Formats: sequence, structure tokens, C-alpha cells
Amino acid sequence: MERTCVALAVAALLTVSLAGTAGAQEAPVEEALLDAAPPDSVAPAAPGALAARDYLDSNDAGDKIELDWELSPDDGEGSCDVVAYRLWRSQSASSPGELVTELSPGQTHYVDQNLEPGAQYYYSITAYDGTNESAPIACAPVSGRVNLFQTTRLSILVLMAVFFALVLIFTKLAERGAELFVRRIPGLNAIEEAVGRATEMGRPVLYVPGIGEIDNIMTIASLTILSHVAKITARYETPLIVPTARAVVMSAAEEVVKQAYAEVGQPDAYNPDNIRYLSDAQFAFAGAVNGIMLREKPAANLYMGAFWAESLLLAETGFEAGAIQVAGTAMVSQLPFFVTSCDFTLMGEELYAASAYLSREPKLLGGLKGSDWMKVVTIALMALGAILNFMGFESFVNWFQTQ
Amino acid sequence: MRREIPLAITFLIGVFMLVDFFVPHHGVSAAAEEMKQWGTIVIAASILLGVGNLIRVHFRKIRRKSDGWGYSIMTLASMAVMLYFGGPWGTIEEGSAFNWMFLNMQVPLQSTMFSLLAFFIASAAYRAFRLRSAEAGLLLIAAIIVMLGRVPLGQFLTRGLPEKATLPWLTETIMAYPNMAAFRGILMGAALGVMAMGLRIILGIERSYLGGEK
Amino acid sequence: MSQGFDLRRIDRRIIFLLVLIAVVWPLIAPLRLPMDVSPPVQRLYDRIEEIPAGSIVMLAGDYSPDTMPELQPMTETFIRHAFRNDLRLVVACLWPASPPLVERALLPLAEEFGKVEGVDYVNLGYMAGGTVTLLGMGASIPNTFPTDYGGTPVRDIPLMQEVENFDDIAFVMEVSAGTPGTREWVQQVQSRYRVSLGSGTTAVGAPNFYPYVQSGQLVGLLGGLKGAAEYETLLEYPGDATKGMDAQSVVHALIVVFIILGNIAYFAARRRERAEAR
Amino acid sequence: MGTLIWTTIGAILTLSVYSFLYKDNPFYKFAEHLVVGISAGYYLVIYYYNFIDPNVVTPVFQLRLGDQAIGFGSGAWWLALIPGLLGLLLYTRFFPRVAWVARWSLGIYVGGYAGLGISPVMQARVIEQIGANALPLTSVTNVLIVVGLLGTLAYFFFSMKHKGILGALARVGIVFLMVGFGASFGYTVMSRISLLIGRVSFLLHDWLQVV
Repeated sequence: MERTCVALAVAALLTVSLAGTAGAQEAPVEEALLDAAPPDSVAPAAPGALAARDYLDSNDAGDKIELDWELSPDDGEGSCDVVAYRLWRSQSASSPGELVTELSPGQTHYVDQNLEPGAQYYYSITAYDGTNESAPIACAPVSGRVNLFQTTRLSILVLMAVFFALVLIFTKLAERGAELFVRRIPGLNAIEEAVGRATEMGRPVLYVPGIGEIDNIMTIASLTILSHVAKITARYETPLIVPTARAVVMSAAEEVVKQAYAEVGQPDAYNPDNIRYLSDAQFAFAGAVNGIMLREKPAANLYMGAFWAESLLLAETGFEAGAIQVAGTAMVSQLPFFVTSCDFTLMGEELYAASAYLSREPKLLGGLKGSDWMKVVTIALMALGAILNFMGFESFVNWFQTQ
Repeated sequence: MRREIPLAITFLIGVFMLVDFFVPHHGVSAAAEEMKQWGTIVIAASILLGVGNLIRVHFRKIRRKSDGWGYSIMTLASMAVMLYFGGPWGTIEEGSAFNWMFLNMQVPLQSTMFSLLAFFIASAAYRAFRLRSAEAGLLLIAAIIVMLGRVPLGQFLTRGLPEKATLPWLTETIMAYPNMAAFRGILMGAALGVMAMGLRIILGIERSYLGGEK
Repeated sequence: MSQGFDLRRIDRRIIFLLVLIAVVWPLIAPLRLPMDVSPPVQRLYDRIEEIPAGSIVMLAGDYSPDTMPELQPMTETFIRHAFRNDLRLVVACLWPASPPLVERALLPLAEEFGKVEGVDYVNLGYMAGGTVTLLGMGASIPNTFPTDYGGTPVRDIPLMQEVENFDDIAFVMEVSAGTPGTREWVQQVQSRYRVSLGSGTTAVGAPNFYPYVQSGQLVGLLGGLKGAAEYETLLEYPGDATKGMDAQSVVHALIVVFIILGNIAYFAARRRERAEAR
Repeated sequence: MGTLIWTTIGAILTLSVYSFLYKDNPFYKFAEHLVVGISAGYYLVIYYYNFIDPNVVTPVFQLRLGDQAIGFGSGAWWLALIPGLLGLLLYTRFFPRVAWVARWSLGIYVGGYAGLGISPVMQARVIEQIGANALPLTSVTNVLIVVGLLGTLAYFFFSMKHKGILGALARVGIVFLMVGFGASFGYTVMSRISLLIGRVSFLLHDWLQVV
């Protein structure tokens, strides 16, 4: 019974879905009817009450409306010929308006999207058997409410506030001259050694600021480190080659290096030809950097910033060329390759810490302290969540399930 | 003044974008979208800076006849050809010369350079995975287990053993627990670094990218 | 220290060469390395073996070029399997990009096994509509696919005279890269019409479908290149998947050997240094 | 025929790149400089057609024709001018007296994305991780995850000396980091080999047609 019912419904539905398509397909449609349901002239019974309401009361832009209705008595039983529910939407009570969608039998729920926020809509629904349509069932006019705050993201806002507060407090403390300890970061001292070695050997230093765009925070951190490195090379009068994969990063790097050279009183040592834009294309860039490594023979290769698959291409060539290599990235997927093929690697947060550490600016060190305390807060929250979960209060952890 | 204006702009835009995340109101999100678009435009417009730099560097190389200057001609020439085919009088549609050069020269060149990694990953493994210390040992063992566990060979090597001793099982376990735990830690720490740096940028404390002090 | 061959200073070009050989060799001459067949693949194979010759099976190709490396071998192997067992084949696709991809495997194999289009196999091509199309096929396949891929009216195709709906299909192989795909086939077709259904998916997608194998809604599942390779092994016809997996196995093993050699060299050298120190 | 020529070109370029594995050589230099040139031209053209033309040039000119068409489907026509101007500002750096104006567009860009980045990072990498890692230590796997996470975070503590408990935790962290790095190194091998297989079968199958 259930089988045939579906078959009938589907055959009829085909007349819906195929009708109006190319002439070639009209014949089969007829056959579909012959094969399956003889088209009756009786409309299926109308669906039950239709209810419409603003979607997910507080978190959408007021452009969604949620609808529920009850099945038509002829859906799956009775004369069993409902092939679709037709949902209609109108801006006025008088006309049925436009057909929103056709829903297959058995469904009783739909969310209408991309509506005009706040506008009033009249919905009605009918049952359809492929030829005849039932009387429409209407519901009270409804409008989506425009919301100003996404409540499911409250936890994000709260923790962000906590974090910013921590950072700012410690920054202020630092400015007031509070002594802030920062553990030494091995990779950083390595940078100085590397540059020193390049100088002894009278060979250039290669600084790759990653292939991230300047909107990538890793790139910004890299530029900070670059200005530090540039100051050292300027003092030693060691050539500093900076290949970039992004034009904006290139121009920023120019500013940074030029400035650094000026600050240590070596403005003339600055060579604009050494800050180069190579290519936006990832591997064209990597290939060209490899070329630089083999032909201009830098004795120190520094990779700081956002790297993708090219990381190993660079690091392996650099090793073969016999350079000291120090890398720094928060790109988790590439850390294994830097760690295995470079002499030192700044991992994850160390890259950001480095910029603060190098500048020795108390303000920035304050930020580090703030981050550390945020770690404590997060760990505490996890522990608390674990305990509460264990005791069966899941609501606390659920608060962190955001959308 | 010269510094204040950009920092003020940075601050206002930064805060607005921060707020956008919490406000579903379409007015806000529309404005945010618009500004994101501005960003992409600025980037697109900057490409000329880069290409300009590229041309300058190679042009000087050629003029000074510094070694490899012949290849610099290559670079400039191939770029000129692309610009010719793609210029206003040309077309970049499917099947156009521009498209052909991209598909049959840049794409194979790039994917081949990418595939060099197959060789480098082997040489890196040979060189780096030495039992110098306990930590290095862990690195090495984890790598070997996962490498074998990923291929039929590994499955074959440990056939018949209880399931929890087979290489595939070990591989999945290592990936799913220690590996994931470590990476979650790195990501969480890095996230704090990003946010702190982001805050410093918005507040104008971090300004290195604007070219140091002036 | 200086004299004697030092493995630590082995020229890495030797490594490169070995890697290259390890990849090229299996591609030219399949090694047929031992491969354990996982149960879902075995069950799929056994089910198809049970189908009496002459029966009609269906291949649903629902993927696009970007997933070809993983899925095309499955398509090829299934068609080969069907033709080898003298099963007749109906191809139907819910993805617009699929029909030509299936065709690419179908035509050469049809030639190899001397199968006649319209009699032994038919490619119905692509029909839009996803779920609706599946339900349509449940009622009447010829009405859902009025013409085949070549434009011939389906009602005029000899093979299709015997095919009205899923009652006439002994087995459906769904090669799927996403939606509409395996999930829709299980939920709309298998559950409604009790069709015997097998599936091949990308390695990424496979985990989502193993539950269906557990529940028996899928008789078997091929997961990614590895699944395809296992299927080829059962068919004793090493194709692209086997070659690929062979190459993978060899290189992985090779790298492990490198690592071991590297360590032997490392410790040997350390011992020598200690000896010299004394 | 045409395809054969192009395939051959592709094959020659492929081999030139692989020649780099032996040593740096004219073929590689050729390939390297070629791809740099081509991609430079490519991106110049593509960026213009995909961003500048549709989002700046077209809208502005359309308005001049009296058409009401506007920026990115929102705002007024002058909205389309703003990014154009911001783009132009970048070039003031070539004129020392107004060079500093170039920072305006950089400020907008960096500031915007800094603000944009913060919240999603907070959501995906902190908030949701709190939920995901609030695990009671009732199973081996939970212990593994919690200990590993604690250790790694401890390793990233900067404002305290790594001594005592913190030091111990940090050492645990290093252990997990090493296992993690080793594992994902091994995990990546497969995809890298696939790339090589892809190129080799291009040479053997598409070009030489031996297999």
C-alpha cells in the first residue's frame, strides 16, 4: 500500500517537475500519468492549521520566518494523492502572492529566508495532487524582528572583554614601570647569532616574511621582527634581502627597513633593490626564493610569518645551501617541517611574543602577561566545565557552544 | 597629524569590524561587507606596486649586465606577452591565448614545483629524524608509525595482531589524541597572540607595519 | 672520521633518485603488493558476485572532475566487474559533470568486453532534481530519464524495455563525491524500495557512511583510493588505484628505511668519535 | 596536434623544474624566471578584471551614463570611488612630500582586518575549545587530551620561569608537541607523494602515452 502511494504521488509529481520543460519531454509526462495515477478531478483535502513566527527570536537579521502546518488528511492516507504542499507568500492579505516553494509530502516545517527585515508578510499553504490544488490555509500576518545583538555569541563577548581588560591592565602596570619578567625565547637569540655569522662570512641575510597578506597578523608580527633584524644588519652593514609574495607587504617592508636603517644612522646602506616583490603565485615565489638562496648565497635564512606548503621547499634548499636557518610561524600544519629542517623555530605564540620581546617596549610586554593570565582563565573554565559536566550540569559548558 | 589620522582611521574601522561580529542587523553587516570589499580593492590596486618593483629590479640587472641578466629579459618578456594577450585589446576567456599560457605554462610549472616536496620530505626525514634525544626519539617514532599506518603495507605488516596493536589503529589514535591535544594547545596560544596583537593594532600601539616612527 | 664512507654525508640526490624510481616503477609495472581487503569492500564484491549473469545493475555516477583521481578508478572497476560477470549496466547521474566522466571509462571497457550499447549497457546521462529524480526513478525510470545521454528516446532502447523501476535493478553502485549522493540514495531509494545498494566515496567522506554499512543499508563501501585499490585487488585487475597505493607503500617504506639508515650512520659516527676522543 | 604541442611544452617545463633536484642549472633558471614573469602578468590582468574593473571602473562610469547602478550592490555610486581612491593613495609613497598619505589606505586595510579577525579567532580557538576540552578525566583518551593541552599551554607561558610544576608541565608539553609534529609530518607524506604521482603520470600518460 505504502509503496503504491509513493509511486502514484511521484508519477504525479513528475507532471509538476517536468511540465514546462522541453517539448521532447512532454510525451513521457503523459505516459507517466497513464502508467501511474489517473488524474482525478478532486482536489486533496487542505492541510491543517498553518502557524508562522519570527525565526529564532533573537539572533537573525529579521529576514527569516518559520512556518509549521499539519498534514493534509490525503497525505499518505485517505485518497493518498498529495504530491506537494505549495507555500504562498504575499505582502497583502487580498492576493495569495507568489509561490515560495513546493514541499514534498510528509513535511510540516519550513523556514522562509532572505525576506525584507521588519516587513509584514501573509502566508498561505495548499495541498496539491499534480493537477488540483486544495483551498488555501492562511495564517495571521507576520514580520521578522530585526535584532541588534547575537545572544548566542554572548560568551565570546564576555571572554573577549576579560582578555582585553587583562591586556590593558598589565600594559598600564608596565607603563608605570612595574618589572615584568619574560622568559627567554631560544629562537630569538639564534636570530642575532645567525646575522652575526653572515657578517663574519661577508654574506647577505635572507628574510622571508611569509606569503601571508598584510591583513594576516603573522605578517604584521613578522614586520616587527624585520625592523629589529634590519637594525642589526644596518649596524653590521650586512646586506639584507627581503623577498615578498604580496605587493603591499613589499611596500610595508620597504618602509620598515628604510626606517630601521635611518634609525641606526646608516640611511645610505639601504639598498632598495634588496626588498623584492617576486610573485603572488605561491610556488613561483618559492621557486624564485630558492634561486636567490643558491645564487646570492645568504649565510642566514630567516623565515618569519605565515607559510603554507612552500615552507619545506624553502627550508630544505636553504639547508642544502648551508645557511643557518631560523623560522617562526603560527601555521600549525607547517611547524613540523620548520622544526625538522631549521636550526631554530619560533612556534605559534612565540612568533607574536617575539615582536614584543624584541621591542622590549613595556607596553607590549604587558600584552604578554595578559595573554598568560588568559591562559589561566581558560584552563580554569575548562576544569570547572569538566567538573560540572561530570556532576551533570551541562548548561555551563553549553554556554560555550556558540553560533 | 600625519600619524594620528591613519591611526584614528585604523581605530574606527577596527572597532566597527569588531562590533559587526555581534550585530546581526543587516545595516551593519552590509556596511562591513562594503568595507571588506574596499580591502580587496586596495590589495588589487597594490599589485602594480609589486610589478613595478619587479620591473625595476630586473631592468637594473639588465642594464648593469649583472650575472643572469639574460634571464631577467626572459622574465620581463614573458610578463609583457601575458599583458599583451590579456590587455584591453586581448581577452582572458576560456581558450584565449592568455588562458592557454596560464593553463599550459604557469599551472604545470607551479604544480611541478609543488611536487618537489615529495623529494624534499624524504631528504628532510633522512636528515632530521635522528635519535639525538628522547624528544627527537618521539618525533621519529610517531612519524614512522603514522607513515606506515597510512598505507596498505602497514596494514599488512601488522595483520593478525589484536586490533589495538595494528599500525592503522595506532596511527588513528596518535592523530586523534596526542597530535590533536598538542595542536589545540598551539592554536589556543597563537589565538591569544593574534588577539593581543590585533588589539594593539586597533589601539595604535603596534605600528611597525606603517613604517616605524616618523 | 674524515676517511671512509660516511652515510651522514650521503648525497641527497641518491635519495631523490630512489624516490623517483619508487614512484615511477609501480606506475609502469604494477607490483601487486600484498593488500588486506577491509570487510566493507569484501562484502561489496561478494554481493556483486552473487548476482546471476544477465541481471541488470545500475551505476550512479555522482561526482565531478576534481574528485576523479579517487573516484574514477571505482567507476572503472565496477564497470569492469559488471561486464566480466555479464551483468547488464544502466548508468544514471544526478551530477551534470558525471556522464562524460563515466563515458570515459564505459566506452573502452565496452569495447574490451565486446558489449553493445543499448543492449548490454546504456548511459542515461544526467537529470536535475536530486531527491525528486530519485523518487521519480522509483516510480518509472524511463519517465524520469526520457532520453539517454546520446539523446535516444529511452523507450526505444532494447535494454530499457526490461527496466521500469528499481524492481528490475539487481544492484545499484553509487559513486559519490557529495550531495546529492550516497546519503540521498540510502534515505530515498534504499529505505523506500529496498534496493541492494553499494557505494564508493572519497576518503574524506567515507566515515559519514560507515554507519550505513553497519545498519546494512549499504551492502559495502569503497573509501577513497585505498578502497578502490582493494576492490581492484579482489577483481585481480590492478588499475590506477593499485598503482597509486603501491607507489605510496613503496615510498613510505623507503623513507622509513632512510630514517633507519640515517640513525645507524649517526650512532656509528658517534661511536667512532668517542673512540677517537679516547 | 595543438594539444600535443602544449603538452610537450608542459612536459619540458616540468622536466626543467625537476632538473633543479640535480643542481641549479640554466633549465631551472629559465623555468623559474618564466613562471615569475607569467604570473606577474597574469595577476596584473586578473586583479584588474576581477576587482578594479567591476567594482570601481564600471560602477563609476555607469553612473556617468545616468545609470543608477552602484558599488557592490549597496551604498551610493561614490562608495565605488572610495576604494578606488584608497588604491591610488598607495602610490603617494613615490612623492616624498605626501608619502605619508599612503598609510591611510594601509590603516583602513590592516585595522579593518585586525578587527575582523579577533572575534572569529576567539570563537573558534578559545571559546569552542573550552567546550571541547572540558573533559572529565574518566577515560585514557580524555586524560591524554587534557594533559596534552595543559602541557602545551604551559610551554607557551612567557611571564614565568619554567621551574617547578610549570617546568614539569612545559616538559610534558614538549613531549606532546614532538609526537604531534612527528605524526603530522608522517601524515603529510602521502599527499606529497600523490602530487609527484600526478606529475609523473602527466609525463608518462598524457605526454609519452606509455602507460
